[in-house]
Amino acid sequence: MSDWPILSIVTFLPLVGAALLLLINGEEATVARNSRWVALWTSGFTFLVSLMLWVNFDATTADFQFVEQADWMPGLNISYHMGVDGISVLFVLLATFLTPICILSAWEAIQKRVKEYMIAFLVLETMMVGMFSALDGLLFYLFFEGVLIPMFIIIGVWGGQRRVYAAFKLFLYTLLGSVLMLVALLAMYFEAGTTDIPTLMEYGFDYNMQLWLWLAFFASFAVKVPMWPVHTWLPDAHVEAPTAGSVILAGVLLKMGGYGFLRFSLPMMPLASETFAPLVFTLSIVAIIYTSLVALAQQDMKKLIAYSSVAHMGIVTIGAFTFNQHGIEGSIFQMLSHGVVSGALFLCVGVVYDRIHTREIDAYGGLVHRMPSYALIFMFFTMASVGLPGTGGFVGEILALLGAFEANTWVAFFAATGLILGAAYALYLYRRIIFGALTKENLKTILDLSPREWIIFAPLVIIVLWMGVYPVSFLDIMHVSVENLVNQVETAQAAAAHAAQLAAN
Amino acid sequence: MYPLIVFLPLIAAVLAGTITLVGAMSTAKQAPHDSHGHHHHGASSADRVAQLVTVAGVVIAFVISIFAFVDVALGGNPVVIELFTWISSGSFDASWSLRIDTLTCVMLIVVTGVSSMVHIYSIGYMSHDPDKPRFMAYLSLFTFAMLMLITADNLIQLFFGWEGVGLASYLLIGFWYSKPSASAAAMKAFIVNRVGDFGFALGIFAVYVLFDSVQFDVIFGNAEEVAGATLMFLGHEFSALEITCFLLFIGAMGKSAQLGLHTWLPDAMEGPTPVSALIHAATMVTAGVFMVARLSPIFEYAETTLMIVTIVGASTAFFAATIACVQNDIKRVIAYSTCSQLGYMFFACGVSAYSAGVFHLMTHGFFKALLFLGAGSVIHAMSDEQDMRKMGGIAKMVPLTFAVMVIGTLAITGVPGFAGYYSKDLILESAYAAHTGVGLYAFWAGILAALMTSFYSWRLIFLTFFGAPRADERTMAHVHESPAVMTGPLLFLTVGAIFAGWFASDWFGVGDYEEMLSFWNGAIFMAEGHNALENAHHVPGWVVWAPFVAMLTGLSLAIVMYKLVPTLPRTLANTFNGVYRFALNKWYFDELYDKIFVKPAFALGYGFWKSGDGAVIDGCGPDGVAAVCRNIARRVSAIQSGFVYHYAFAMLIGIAALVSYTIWKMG
Amino acid sequence: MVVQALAFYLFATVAVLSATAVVTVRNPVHSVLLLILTFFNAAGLFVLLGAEFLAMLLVVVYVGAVAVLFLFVVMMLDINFVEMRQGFLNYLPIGVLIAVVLFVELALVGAGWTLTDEAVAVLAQPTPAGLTNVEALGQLIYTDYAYIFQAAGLVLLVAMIGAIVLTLRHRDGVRRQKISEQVKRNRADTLEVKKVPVGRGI
Amino acid sequence: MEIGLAHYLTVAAILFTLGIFGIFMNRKNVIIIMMSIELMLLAVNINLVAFSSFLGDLVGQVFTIFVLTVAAAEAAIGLAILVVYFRNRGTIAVEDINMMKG
Amino acid sequence: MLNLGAALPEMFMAVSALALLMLGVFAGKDKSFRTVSWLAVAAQVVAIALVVMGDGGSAFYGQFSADPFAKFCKVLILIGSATGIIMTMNFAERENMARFEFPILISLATLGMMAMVSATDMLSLYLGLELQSLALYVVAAIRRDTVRSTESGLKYFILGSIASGILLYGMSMVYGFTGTTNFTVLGDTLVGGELPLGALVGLAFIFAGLCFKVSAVPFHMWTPDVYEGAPTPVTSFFAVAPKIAGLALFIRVAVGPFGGAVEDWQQIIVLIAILSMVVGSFAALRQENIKRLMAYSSIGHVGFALVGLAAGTEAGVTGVLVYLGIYLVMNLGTFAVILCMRRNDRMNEEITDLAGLAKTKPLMAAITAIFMFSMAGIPPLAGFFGKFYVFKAAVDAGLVTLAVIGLVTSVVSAYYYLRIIKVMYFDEPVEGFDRNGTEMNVIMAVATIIILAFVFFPNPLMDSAAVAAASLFGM
Repeated sequence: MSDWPILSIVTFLPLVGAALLLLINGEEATVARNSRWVALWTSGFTFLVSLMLWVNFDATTADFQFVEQADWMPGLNISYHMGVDGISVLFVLLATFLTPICILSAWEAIQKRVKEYMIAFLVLETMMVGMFSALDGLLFYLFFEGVLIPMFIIIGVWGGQRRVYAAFKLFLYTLLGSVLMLVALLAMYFEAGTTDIPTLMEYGFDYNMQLWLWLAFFASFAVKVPMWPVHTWLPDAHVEAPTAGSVILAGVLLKMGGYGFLRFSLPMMPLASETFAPLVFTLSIVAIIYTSLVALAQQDMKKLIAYSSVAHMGIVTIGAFTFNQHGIEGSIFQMLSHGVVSGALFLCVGVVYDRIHTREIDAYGGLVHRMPSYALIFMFFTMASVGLPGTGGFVGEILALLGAFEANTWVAFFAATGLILGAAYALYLYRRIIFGALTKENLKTILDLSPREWIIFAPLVIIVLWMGVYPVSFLDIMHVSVENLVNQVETAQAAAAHAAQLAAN
Repeated sequence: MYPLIVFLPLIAAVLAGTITLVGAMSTAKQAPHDSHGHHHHGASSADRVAQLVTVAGVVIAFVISIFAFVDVALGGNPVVIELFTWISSGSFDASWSLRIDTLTCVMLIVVTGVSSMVHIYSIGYMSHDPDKPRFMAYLSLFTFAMLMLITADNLIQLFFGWEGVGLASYLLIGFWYSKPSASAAAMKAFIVNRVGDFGFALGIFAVYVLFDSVQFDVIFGNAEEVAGATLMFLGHEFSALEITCFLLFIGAMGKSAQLGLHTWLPDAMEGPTPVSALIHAATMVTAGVFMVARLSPIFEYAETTLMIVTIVGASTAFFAATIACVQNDIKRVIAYSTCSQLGYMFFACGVSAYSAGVFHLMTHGFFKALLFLGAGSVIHAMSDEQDMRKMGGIAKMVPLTFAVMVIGTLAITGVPGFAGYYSKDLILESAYAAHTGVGLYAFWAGILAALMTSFYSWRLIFLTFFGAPRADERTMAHVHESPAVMTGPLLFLTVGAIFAGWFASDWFGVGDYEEMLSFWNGAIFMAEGHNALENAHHVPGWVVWAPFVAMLTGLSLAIVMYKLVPTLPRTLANTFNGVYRFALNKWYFDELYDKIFVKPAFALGYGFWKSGDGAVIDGCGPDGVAAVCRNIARRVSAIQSGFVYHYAFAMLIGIAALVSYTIWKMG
Repeated sequence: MVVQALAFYLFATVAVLSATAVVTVRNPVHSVLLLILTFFNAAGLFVLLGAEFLAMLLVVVYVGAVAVLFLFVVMMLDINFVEMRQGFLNYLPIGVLIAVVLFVELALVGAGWTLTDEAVAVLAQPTPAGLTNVEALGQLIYTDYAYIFQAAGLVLLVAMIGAIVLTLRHRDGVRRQKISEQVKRNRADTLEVKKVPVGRGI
Repeated sequence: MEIGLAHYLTVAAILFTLGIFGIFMNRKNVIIIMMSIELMLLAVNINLVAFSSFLGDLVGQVFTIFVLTVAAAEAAIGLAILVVYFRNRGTIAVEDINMMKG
Repeated sequence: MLNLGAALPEMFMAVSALALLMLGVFAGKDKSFRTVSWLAVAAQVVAIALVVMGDGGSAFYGQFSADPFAKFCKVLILIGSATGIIMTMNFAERENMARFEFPILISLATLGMMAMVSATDMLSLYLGLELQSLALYVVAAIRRDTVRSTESGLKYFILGSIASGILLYGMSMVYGFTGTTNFTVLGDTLVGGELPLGALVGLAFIFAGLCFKVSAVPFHMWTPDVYEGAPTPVTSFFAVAPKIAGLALFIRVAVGPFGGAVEDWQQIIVLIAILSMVVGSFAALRQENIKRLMAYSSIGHVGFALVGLAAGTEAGVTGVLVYLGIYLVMNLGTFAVILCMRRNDRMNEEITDLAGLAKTKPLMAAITAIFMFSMAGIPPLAGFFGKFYVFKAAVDAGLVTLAVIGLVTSVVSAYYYLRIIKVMYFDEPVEGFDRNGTEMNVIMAVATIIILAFVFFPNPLMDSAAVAAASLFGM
């Protein structure tokens, strides 16, 4: 099995599904129904195939695995190079895991242009998976940017009132960041003669160049994460996106930035990372406090969760730049769990939005009376978002903060305020929606979760619990790779320090 | 077998939760008009199953706990059961494991015992509530979390239980979710606890940085070596253990509602009364005390922090007592009483008399549960009335409740022979015997608090049970004794309230010091020179008598004010209006926090959102750039005038520029 | 030499002055006539430079064909005099300034010309001695520059096609001779005899 | 005084500048613009012939022949376009050739 | 040497154009339009074959060269013009411009372009350029009964003539100061030493003239007006073939005879590239007419292509050539879409006319969206690779600032491409368009496939572009 190109299969299988969807024709209702099923089967099967990655993954080595390399542009020394290590394999799984759930969540919510919707999602899946498994800079960029196309369409076509504004903002904002990354990639290519990621990791750029490269990459990743103050596209995009779009956005797309830091900034520009770590810390802390407070003041459910994502991703970026194993593992874990949890929260919003068609918090209240199981699920994910031990949210947060404490107590101190503020806005939201008396007329006939919705939430609940109670099964996969990364960064930093010392003498 | 103690309540909670959900879903499916306003009276079979399962779970856990106590504490066989790895990252390693030593056993008895009684009591108390299974599930969940906390073998699992009780208390306080005040109180409890957890988490990190482990064994084993180390925190160099313990203690303050982070506790009354009993007596608030005792091996090396603990504890004891004296809500009085009693426990720990602190924790567990459940019984009898100004004269109508309440009062005020007497006196003597400034402060604060304890406790009895009835006739007509399912637990707790002190006194250091040490078997550590507990046996006589005198004084005051001269309280309140209002309004803590934290947070949030994100970031960022782009676009389009001569002119400029550039470049 | 210089200054001055007038006089007919004057003087300059054939060509082709074409169109379109509009003078100064700068630069560059050895070395077609200007050019155009010559032919073809495509039109209102139709015409097609009943009219 | 190349080049430069100047300073009608273009081409021709003469190379003159040829073709096309434009619009005032802009 | 074989495709084109002219004249005017058109297309296809199979080499005494660079560009040009003629047929018949001269003029213009890209002497360059320009002036005004078409022809003519004059003036300067008009000789001269100032000033003039032909700022101003006014298929032709020819010529002049003076002209190109990208991006933001929008878009694209030229390296030229290939495909596809914007048998040119296309014609909307994303340079579509190659070359040449500015303007330009997608996908539909012609569907489909598949098979285009570029630098 291992000589199969599993990664390519996982990457391009959804495209095959999309191509199949293109062939569907006929009456509108039939097309819609068939499209849903084809998309679900495709993404489900993709997920199953991607499990092979998990099963066959060798956690004892930091090398890239399932590597595929083929000529692509031999004249430019750029190849089709795919592979995963302990850092990326879980993100691939996250993407393949969330896609079927998204498709399922759109089962009834999306009634117009179903076929196109499903195609967009499958294309999106290809882009996401490809991005996490690309081992060539250009290939990475391709997927990284390619994501924008389906996302733009998804928000723009199936989004809410201000969808046009949101879609443009998302697209142009992230594109602007990315083009700078492209320049940096080109500069690296010029310097190193290749865009091969493993080679670039070994290359060792000189310090001045690292600074510029780092800033250029930062422009892209910071927007994608998003870090304060380039986060404002996120609330708009989330609010206007259809539920599944929000899920993917929060669940996977935001992780692309964090992943980028770990894949590019840290190993390729360790010295610059060290230099700029205070900047990252500062921005992250501001993000945590600032956006948490903003979240507190929100009137719109999705906006609130969107702002909370910014705060949570602040923890991620802090963890990544601690340069120690706890911090980085915490960062990765936080990304994974946030992917599932915030995705689930958006699904929760979607559940009531499908019924009442508003995201105004004030339009709700007392839902627990009519929707007990919804209240339970929502509570569960709220608590996971708050970082309650026993849920996935806790493990990443605690590790990242621990790493931060080791790196700098100030950072840990301020970042830990997120514990308090996070609880404040999350519970405040929950209270306003779920608790209280059921007084609003239109809520009195609202229905609880349907079996389909149960099917959507069940795996999410299980995975969040699993991540919370037995996170080792995820942590073990990343240990060696993260250790390798930490060593790499430390070696480079130590060498630079040594050289500086010699120069001083 | 020991894992059963912890996990039976969890299983019970899950089962009851499932029943809840199934029931709720079927209710919700009914026509909307039915779903509210419609109350089940009596219990359905599903309710019965849920009650049975949860009660059985906790009671069995209690029984096993007794075995554990006998085996581990009395038999001297502490065990650590490792279940499986939880989090591991580099050298950071935390596993799910159960550490059962004497301290744990004492707590097990208290927690499972009180919890069992609360469970049983709830069957009766909640009989009119439609959500019985949910309530039982929450109770069991609460118990489970607390059990995880006390059996933790590392700080992370401790944190799990720590937050777990936070969650459960949140659920329980907000049990009546239709009431906005209940939801608000629940939120407040969780968030204020989070403030403590913030410190706690930082403390855990500091521990890990110091010891490279979060396992208790490793920490305790290396505490002495680390004692001299320093740690940079927030730009200052601190003695490592001091700052670590201080941070951890912030966590304890939050959970145990110490001065400053106490505001959630009185509001927690919004939950059903059995919840209050559980929170105040066995779970949740005692966690802080337990944690300090558990971590005594490191606290012992943190002199300054111990002083802080003492001061905070003593101040809380005093402060909460002042408030309790003037409150009118029966549960609020008891709540502040808890707060005050916790202060005792803390300053006991602060003077290294951990044993005394835990002792008081245990005895307090019994009599406070008794008082709360008794109060619940009163409320139950008074048709859910909680204001003592609307009670009175029901002693004869609810004789059993009256009796147990009096016994609880005797215990809490420290009447010799009753449970509270042993533990409270031991604490006060230890505080005095510490022979330190803060010890003395704690001693005197404790004496004053004891006086007030006596006063407000008796005030409660007098207002509630004696005098002319102040409730309306319909309520009075309904006053009735609670059913057996409620009174049974009361009786059990009464036994505890009477005998627990006497029974256990030797283990906790009232008697022979050596016997105490052998009982604890190393679960509690007292550093060399920290011999307050030992010295407590050799204090002057007046010190021994002082609490008793204080108690009598308080009692007398209560008698004077509420039996002999009923107008006196009003007169006093009018005379010292400022003081009265200050105490009645709980020292204005809530208002203060509202002003400096809550309101600014919302205002800041709104400001950041509209001005920060909206005006500044978007204004200068995407929207601003877009506007600039549009502006540029307009100008560029304007140049494109359509006139040939303009185009030619542009070309002329272009060619002139190119030529000029070339000539300039060539020199 | 002096004659040559005088001739140069005469031709040059008249050419420049008339060129200035071309772009400034208000009547387009005058413009065309002044343009013709400019060409004549330029032809004179060519003669001075020893390019007799080109001088002739300039007069024949430009004056004889192009300028007359201009004149023809000007007359045909019957263009009104257009008044200069407001705002014209607004950027006259900057325009003049840029033009002057450009001119000065070009003049300076031109003044810097020297006959370099490198340039002489690479000359493709040094002027052959002993041949008239016409002969020399003729020998070149049909040999080395045959490709260009052919291309020029195509350019003229395009101009022809273009001019016809754009301007030739068959107007409906205009009657043309269609000889074959006129010849084929017979009585039966054009004449119908009707009996007109008495007293009714048609 | 010797009449050198620079003299011819200067005349050419004046004519060229006048040509350009005439184009963008002209508001009257398009024909003047076309004549300005002819002036520019004339300048070029003077340049070429002068260079040819002073270099002693015939290529410049050959070039001039073709420039003249093309200029004639250009004039034909230009005037044809002008005529059809006039038929549509009824004017060839420069100010009026302004339907498309922005 | 004469070496007629090298010019076989050109000779074939010339002869076939003449033959078609005869056919058109004798077969009767308007009836023969379609036949002549198809025959012209056939002739161009044959010409492509001749180009590809030709031996190459220099001809006409060094005035002409059929090197791989010229061949590469000729193939692109021929594809562009053949497609242009195909796209015209239906349109012309509906819009009263079905005249058999049209395909002939296009063929002759194409011939001029072929001569341009093969030119290795200023004389041949000039003649090729004029042959092309004159034909284009005419086709711009070919709808002689409309003001817009004739106005665009007039503007194009006036400004084009000025540009020609400028170009010629520059050539005369170069000739006068170096003594030669031949590129090879010029290049050799340059290797020896410094260019005289006069030659460099002449080069500045030549660049100005070439900038006009490729519509680079500030010599671009004719472009929007002409694109808008000219009949749509003519615009589509304008947007591809002359632009490719112009850029090819630009490259040939810049790196051929003046390759040794890169230092002297690099900054000029950088500046022009930046201005073009900025103007192309910003001015298009406000456009409502889709043809006008495409005009600004093409100005921007020229800016991007010039980025590759600014690098002045072989890689840069390769990048430009790849860019041109991709640009050709995207533009043809896009104009095919624009030509399909017919409603009730009338052309529509406003962007808002596309509203709701995703509902009325989902496949066409999807294809258009692909074109637009590709134009915006979003990977993995072909348009991205064009940008990638030129910017890579720029970065390699140390022009990082240029690359950054260029990519930032590409973000701005993404806005208006996205706006078209927005109109198609997010807005409510207006009345649907008429049925597309089959040939339009084929063109769109082929373009889409190429754009989508380029990511998988970039090598054919890249390799041939590399060979083409190498032939320039191998001189």
